[in-house]
Amino acid sequence: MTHVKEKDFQQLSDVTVRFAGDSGDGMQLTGTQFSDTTAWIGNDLNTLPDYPAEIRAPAGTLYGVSGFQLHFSSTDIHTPGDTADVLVAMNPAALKKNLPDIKNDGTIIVNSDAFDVKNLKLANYDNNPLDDDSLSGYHVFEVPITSLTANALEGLPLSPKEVSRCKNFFALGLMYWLYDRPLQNTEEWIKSKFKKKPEYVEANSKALQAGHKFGEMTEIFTTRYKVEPAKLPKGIYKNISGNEATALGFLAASVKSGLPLFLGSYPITPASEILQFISNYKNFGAKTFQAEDEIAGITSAIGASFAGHLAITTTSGPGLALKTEAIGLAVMTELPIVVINVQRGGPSTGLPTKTEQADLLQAVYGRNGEAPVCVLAARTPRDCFNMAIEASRIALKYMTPVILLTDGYLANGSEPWRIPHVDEITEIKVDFRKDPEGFYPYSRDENLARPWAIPGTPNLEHRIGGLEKSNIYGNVSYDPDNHDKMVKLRTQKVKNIRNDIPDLKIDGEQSGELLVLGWGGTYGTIKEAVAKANNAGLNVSQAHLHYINPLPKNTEAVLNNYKKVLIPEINLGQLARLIRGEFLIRVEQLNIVRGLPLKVNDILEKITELLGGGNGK
Amino acid sequence: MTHVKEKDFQQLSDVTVRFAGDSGDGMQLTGTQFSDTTAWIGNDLNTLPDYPAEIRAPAGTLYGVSGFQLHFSSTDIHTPGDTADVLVAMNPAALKKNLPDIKNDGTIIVNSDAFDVKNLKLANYDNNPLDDDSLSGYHVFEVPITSLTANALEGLPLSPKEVSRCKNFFALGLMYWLYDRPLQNTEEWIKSKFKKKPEYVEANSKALQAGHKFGEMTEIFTTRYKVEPAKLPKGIYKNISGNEATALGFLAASVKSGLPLFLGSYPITPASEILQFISNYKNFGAKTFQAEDEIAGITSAIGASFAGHLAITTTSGPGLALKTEAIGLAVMTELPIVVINVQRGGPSTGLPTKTEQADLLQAVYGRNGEAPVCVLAARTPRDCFNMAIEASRIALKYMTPVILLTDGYLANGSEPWRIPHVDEITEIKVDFRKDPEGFYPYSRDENLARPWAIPGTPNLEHRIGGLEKSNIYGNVSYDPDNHDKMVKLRTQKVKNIRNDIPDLKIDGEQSGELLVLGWGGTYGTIKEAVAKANNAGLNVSQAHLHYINPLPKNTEAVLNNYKKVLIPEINLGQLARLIRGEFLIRVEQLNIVRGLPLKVNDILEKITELLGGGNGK
Amino acid sequence: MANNTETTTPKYKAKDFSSDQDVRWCPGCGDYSILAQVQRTFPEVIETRKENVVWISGIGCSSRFPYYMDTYGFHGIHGRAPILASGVKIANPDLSVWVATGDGDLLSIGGNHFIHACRKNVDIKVVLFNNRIYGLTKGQYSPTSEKGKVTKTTPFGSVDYPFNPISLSLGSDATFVARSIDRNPKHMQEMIKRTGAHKGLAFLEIFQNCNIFNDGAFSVLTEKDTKDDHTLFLENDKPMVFGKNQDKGIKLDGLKPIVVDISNGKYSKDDLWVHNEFSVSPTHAIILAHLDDNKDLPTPVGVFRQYFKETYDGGIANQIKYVKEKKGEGDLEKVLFGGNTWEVD
Amino acid sequence: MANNTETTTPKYKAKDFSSDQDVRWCPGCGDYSILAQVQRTFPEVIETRKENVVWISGIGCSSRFPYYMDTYGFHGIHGRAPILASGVKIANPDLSVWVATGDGDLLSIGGNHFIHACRKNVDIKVVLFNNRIYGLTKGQYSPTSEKGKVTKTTPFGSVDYPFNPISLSLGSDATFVARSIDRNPKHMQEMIKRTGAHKGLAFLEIFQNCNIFNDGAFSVLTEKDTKDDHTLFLENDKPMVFGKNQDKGIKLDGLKPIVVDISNGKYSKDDLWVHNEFSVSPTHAIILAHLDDNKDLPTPVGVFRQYFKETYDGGIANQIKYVKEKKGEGDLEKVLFGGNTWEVD
Ligand SMILES: Cc1ncc(C[n+]2csc(CCOP(=O)(O)OP(=O)(O)O)c2C)c(N)n1
Ligand SMILES: Cc1ncc(C[n+]2csc(CCOP(=O)(O)OP(=O)(O)O)c2C)c(N)n1
Ligand code: SF4
Ligand code: SF4
Ligand SMILES: [Mg+2]
Ligand SMILES: [Mg+2]
Repeated sequence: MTHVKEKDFQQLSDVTVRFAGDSGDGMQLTGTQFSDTTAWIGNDLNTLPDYPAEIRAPAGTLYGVSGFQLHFSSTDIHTPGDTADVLVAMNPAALKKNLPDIKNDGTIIVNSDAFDVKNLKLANYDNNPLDDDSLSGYHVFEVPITSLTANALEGLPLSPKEVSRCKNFFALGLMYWLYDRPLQNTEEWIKSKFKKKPEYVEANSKALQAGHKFGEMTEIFTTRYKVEPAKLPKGIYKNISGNEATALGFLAASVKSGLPLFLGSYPITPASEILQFISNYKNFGAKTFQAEDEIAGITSAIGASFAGHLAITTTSGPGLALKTEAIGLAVMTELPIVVINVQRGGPSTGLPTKTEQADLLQAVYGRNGEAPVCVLAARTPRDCFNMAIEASRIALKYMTPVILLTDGYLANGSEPWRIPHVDEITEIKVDFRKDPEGFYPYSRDENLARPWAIPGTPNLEHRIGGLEKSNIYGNVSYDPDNHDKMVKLRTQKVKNIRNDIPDLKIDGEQSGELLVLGWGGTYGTIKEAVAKANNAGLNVSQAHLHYINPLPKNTEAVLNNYKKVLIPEINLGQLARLIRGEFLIRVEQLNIVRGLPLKVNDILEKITELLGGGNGK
Repeated sequence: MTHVKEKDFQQLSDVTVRFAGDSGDGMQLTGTQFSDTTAWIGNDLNTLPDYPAEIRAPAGTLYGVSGFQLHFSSTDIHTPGDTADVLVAMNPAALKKNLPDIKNDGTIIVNSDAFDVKNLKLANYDNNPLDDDSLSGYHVFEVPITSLTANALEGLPLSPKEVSRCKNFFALGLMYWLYDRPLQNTEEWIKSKFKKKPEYVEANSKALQAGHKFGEMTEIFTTRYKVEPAKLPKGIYKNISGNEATALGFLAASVKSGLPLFLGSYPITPASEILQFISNYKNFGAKTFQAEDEIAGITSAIGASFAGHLAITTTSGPGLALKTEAIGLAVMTELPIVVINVQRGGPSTGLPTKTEQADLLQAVYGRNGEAPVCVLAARTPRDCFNMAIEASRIALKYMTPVILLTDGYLANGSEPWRIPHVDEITEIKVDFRKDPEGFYPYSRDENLARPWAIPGTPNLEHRIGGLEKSNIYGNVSYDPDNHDKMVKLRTQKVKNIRNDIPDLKIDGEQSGELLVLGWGGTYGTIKEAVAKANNAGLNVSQAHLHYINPLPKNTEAVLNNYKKVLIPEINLGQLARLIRGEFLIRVEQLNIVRGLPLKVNDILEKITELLGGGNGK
Repeated sequence: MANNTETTTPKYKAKDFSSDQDVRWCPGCGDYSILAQVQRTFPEVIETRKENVVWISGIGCSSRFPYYMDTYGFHGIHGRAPILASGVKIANPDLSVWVATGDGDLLSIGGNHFIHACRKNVDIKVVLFNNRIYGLTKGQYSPTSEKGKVTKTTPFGSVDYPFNPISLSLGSDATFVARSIDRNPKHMQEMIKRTGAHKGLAFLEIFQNCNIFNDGAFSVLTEKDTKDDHTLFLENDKPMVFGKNQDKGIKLDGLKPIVVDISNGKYSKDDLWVHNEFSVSPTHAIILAHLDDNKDLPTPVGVFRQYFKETYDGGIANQIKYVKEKKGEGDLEKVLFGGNTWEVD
Repeated sequence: MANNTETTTPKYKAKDFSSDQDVRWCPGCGDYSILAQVQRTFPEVIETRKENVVWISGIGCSSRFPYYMDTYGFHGIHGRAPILASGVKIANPDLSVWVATGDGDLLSIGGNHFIHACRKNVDIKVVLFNNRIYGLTKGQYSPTSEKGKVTKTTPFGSVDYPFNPISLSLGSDATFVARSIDRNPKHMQEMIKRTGAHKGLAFLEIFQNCNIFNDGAFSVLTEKDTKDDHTLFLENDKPMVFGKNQDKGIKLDGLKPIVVDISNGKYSKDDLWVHNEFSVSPTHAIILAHLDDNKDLPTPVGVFRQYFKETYDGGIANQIKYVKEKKGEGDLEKVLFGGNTWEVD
């Protein structure tokens, strides 16, 4: 042990790592631990979990491969990385499935124990790729992870199966060694996680340490890497996923508005976690109602809103489809609710565990009748926190349903978040109507919002419902002119929100050749692509929409300042359609619908092409 | 009787009549009888029933008024008339509610018996309008219809209530006299309707005849009117409503495709009638399934489609909202179904018995993911027949869901229809896949349609479903590139329908100052407005869309041939949005959302304004 | 929770519960009687101030009910009243939450929300106006229409069997199940009171005549010459006696209920089955629910079953209280800064 | 209707029902056993050619089932399998239509379609994989999870009561209701055969272990040392005996089932309650459904109830036949030109 050769340290500015293995191999956990530790030592980072729809598909199969990609750096970064520098492949299937996403000349660490005949066959390998030269373009390190883990745990009172389950911690320990990360964070996590199973604490910790030590001892690794902490603004940070940020945002909105939170929801991937997080906030008075279906989820929320709660409902595409009719009821009764739609691959059940941006037009238009709602979109995992608060603010102020769009990538991906103090978060003012004097349920304030008079308030007894209501008085009205007026009033109310939201901000030149306009989860990718293009001397700016209905007041002016506008989307051009229809502006599109985030490189190529470079027109 | 003064006959080219009374007064029946007789003697006609959401609201109330307007003429007509020449008002509420829609100088026939203190109060009249000069601008005829009916039926074994129920036939008889229509048709109807109640046959016939005789005898009417038959193309005709035409269209499509019809549906106004009509066609093998809700309606239809039926589902706005998720399933499984949406006032429950065009964007975009469907719209009551067949043809040929839009006005309105012979209707060719050789469930023909291999076919066992499928093979596939491909293929398939539909036709000049572009039930109104504008020397043409997704190939070219394009819609501009987004063409809009058909005059004014006439810009 | 400034409950009169809206049902509709009995009994039923009362409905003739009550009201969408009501009640358990619904609304499109509300025992009162027809959409058959019924959508007769709403609610473990008839105001009043007094989901089915589209659906139970022989009034702890002269009774033969004559000396009241509303198992009530499957046996009205268990809304509220006690009142700053954090400076 | 060119039914083997798709459940999942028993019994169960068999499902781990069967299959959307299946069956009554579904799929989002299919007696076979948890979405509680259950969405325990699927289906008048256990292949095979043999809606609940998210949910019924004392195997016409030594029995005390010891001479088999699958009223089956509400009583498996009435799809088909006979085969020309027509020439 004393004879170990000192390894060289190489300094890197950023690294993309991918862990891949069977869905039973704990790769999501490994990835999360690596992320947390990496965040904790101060790197900026961005993650992309990628797991199959199957829970634990049979070991060794291609469709059972679960992956976790993580991009970390000493500078500001915004994407999980187009391709990985390093792949940890726990079996042949993991290698096969992930190889296309590894950089040429990249590093591959394989669990060589798993490359047996059976697994090779399950992965449809005719030859063992470790034995032929199919991996010659990579630096391949064969580590017998299974047996090394077993050696390390010898003598512990565990079944062979239990021992084998610890191998992900061995791999993690090795990667910690390779990238010079401390074990402490994960050791503590293990301790608290297996509080009730001390033998697991010991086993997993030992496996972790063994992996680390193996790096130290083995001859095969000659270099270690260092990635310095990023220079982030001062503050307390934590690593946060979009779903967690969304949950915290609504909790904050509840505290800041003084209204108890009500979440009516039905589980659906990738939105279920928000319900799971919020169900822990019982001591905030938050009520979570796991309903019988999505219709019940939103309808119970509408009831809770009527009763004076900050009422929200969470779902994903197919669930939003089911909520359509009830959203119309909220529009007609002008009650505040927030519908959170975590977009996933569609149509229909589609690709449940993958990301997409194809529910935008459903959110904007998908209801019977003229049923305008406010539509917002979060752009990064941590941004979900702010947008949850903003959605709540708008819903409560304008007595309107708001749809907040996130997506599978934002939901599951994570990044460091500078935590705001409670007093940095702005108050949300809510006034229940109390005064019976001159009360009419459909009278309107300066924002065209009607009064919120909740059951329990003396002398404000009134009736609302889905039939058309007379303006001001709120009685059922079949009067043709009243209907025309109300249809237009409801639309105007949502349009007016324009006056209450920030202008669309431009990153880069305020006018010029090309603007890349985006919305939602493509923010980071576009940002990196535009930065690269700028570095390459191209004249291109970025603007990214938080508000889609209504659009910011200056949107048209902004778009008109550029010769070309490019809208990259993970759909077939839904924002493009809205923008064209709204402003009659020609836009360029980039539409790649692969269930995955866009790649920086795809956007960069498109920019280059549009600016006459590359393989131009 | 012999001393009756011969009345003058005055010749008219067209007349608009409105019957109005309590919802229990049988006004819809009276209107329908007048229409049928009028059609039968050869006038062209167009009707607008207008009834309250209440079934039989308490007698005498304003909200209980039920109306039926009918426009008939000796020439081609296309609308129920903006305003009526004659109003038959059975009580004060009917008078009050309908007066705004009566032409200045028009004729009003009131049941003077009903103008008692109680009814006047229920109608919120402070004074009896028959006694003050509030009706001085009209020709008012006071007829004590209730007592005249009672006199006529004296001696019959009926209760006073039953006697009173016959008064609508008295009114009808009087109107038949006034407009010189035969009683025969209605007499026969009475006979067959009350087959089992001979006393009712006698009473109603007597009331009808008494009304007719009263016209003859009384001094108060000095003139009778004649409206000559219209010169319609040769053929056998019947008067048909949109809902009936829709039902017949699908029956014809079933016969012509050789596929049994399956209708899974849940009742909803104004679509329920289609289900009711089709449930009579049991001897065609048509299966009607009144499902537990709209989701069950469409999902059972998807099942029936899988099993090889011509499967359809009927609904209205809120029901379409509920079907959203299942339509996505049909998109993904590429099964043929037709969804008929009879649009009504929205959002939410809205104005259930009124018409509107505000479900267009829901039909085009209202689903999660990229879920393209074909969207068609019928333009007149009888056109529903053709569009039902066309919707079936497209669904079956392209293995795709088709949404057919009609609306409350088309559904309940009626017009004469030259009945086609069965052999004039084109065959719909359907080939079930039988051959196991080279069978793959997601292989595609030249139209990109996949094969329809129905359960029961030997050796074609296969599985479909809502998860993304691999192209050709149809196995579940999470492959990113396959998904991108499939998303684009499904969209392309629907786009391709463009090549299989007629060009957009122009009525009028092929280019010029102004094109009025419409879709759906506004056809007749636009047509009359454009005709009037042409008569006034204005350069304006009309084009009306049957096909909204995809749009006809020549649409852009057509639109570009005019300096201006006006799109009048009973919504806030939904087609306008589609056209702007698709072609980046500036369009003018006319959006009046009153739950009623647009008025010819409103469009005419807008045309005049746009062409610099009127109170121009 | 209810934001009352005043806390005593005034002495209400029926008309205090009558809103300013004209009632728009067809003349002769059974709904009028239900409205009248509710308004008449509510001063007694409602133990709270009337601003704490909420009526919620779906869509249908019956669902217009809330407009006519001068309480808070919500005319929802078709089929969703039980879940809309659940949302209101969970949000504010101090409210007295009532649902007015029809057989189509509750049992066709709304069936799932209903059985789940029963299962969860949400403390709402569900009043079903069962006219065995779709009234508002003008006469299609409903899930409670008898097999073979000819309606607009079943011109050759329906081929499906109806739900037994009592049996369905019992199968979903509803804690209070009762039935009444529109034409028996006194009985209905009693049932409304019982419904209001129950803590937990209370289901009251009312046979309601739709004189326009399904006139006489319950005539054997309402017409003078037949009603006594066809109606069994359930009374707790009382033997089950019925008939014009109170001369017939129900006896249990094993698990099978049979009719016996108690006028001829062979059987007396002591031989009869004694009604027990509070039976621990649902068996007793289920036998009653199916009593008139056999057309020789009468149709029971009254309370079929009542039992008590924690309500859902109460459970949620208690859990919140418990967690607050255990973990302390939520502290946002703590939650935000909890977990794995690090400092950059 | 089934477009068979060949008409005889070949002798199938289990593997004839196995598709070319890899099975993707977690190793150890109870679903494997269900698949195996279905494939094993289908050569016997299926009286028709296999192209006439259709498996339909919703969404969930269990709902992947159709992919693994080499029959026609349709993996639908969440909760809609019973109605998708109804559409198929009504369209073509010659098909043998099976539903594979989970407790969330069938009883949470799909509850309404299920109870309506039961009520209508659509001739489909509904096999419920009840693991009392949401598997596919990774471990939220389901409507069959026991009260107090701690899951991802109920970190402090659930506050709602579970459905009793047997009681719910009986309350909806299902014509065949049975239960089995994943770990008892022989019993399951028998139940699958019985399910397949029933004409009308057949509901088979299978207790299925989800070893990932709800491991051991049924362990008292599957573990060697407890199972005999906790399981009651229902056999028609047989007294209800259970226990390791077949020493315990169920006796009916009025309407109340109790356990008696038949080993000590006080009671014999003759005193016991005799199972009757074919009881006319649902009472017998309902008592059994609630047997283990009392934790001292065993959980019954086997056929709770079977009875016969016209199927919905059969009713529709018969009505069509009848109307065709009465009115003659439809003539489109006649319909088009029917009613009030006139000629223009
Ligand atoms: C989503 C939706 N589907 C259908 C309808 C149409 N609809 C309104 S009420 C009703 C049924 C009414 O029957 P019921 O609930 O028995 O009430 P009733 O009118 O008999 O009191 C239907 C089908 C609707 N309004 N919304
Ligand atoms: C409309 C819709 N809502 C929610 C979901 C998410 N979802 C998929 S399966 C499932 C529940 C699975 O539980 P269960 O039916 O018990 O099946 P299991 O996985 O346990 O076999 C849910 C909530 C979905 N796919 N679609
Ligand atoms: S249609 Fe029937 S239920 Fe509706 S108001 Fe009229 S009588 Fe009552
Ligand atoms: S999650 Fe549970 S139910 Fe699903 S496959 Fe795994 S073990 Fe089976
Ligand atoms: Mg009803
Ligand atoms: Mg489950």
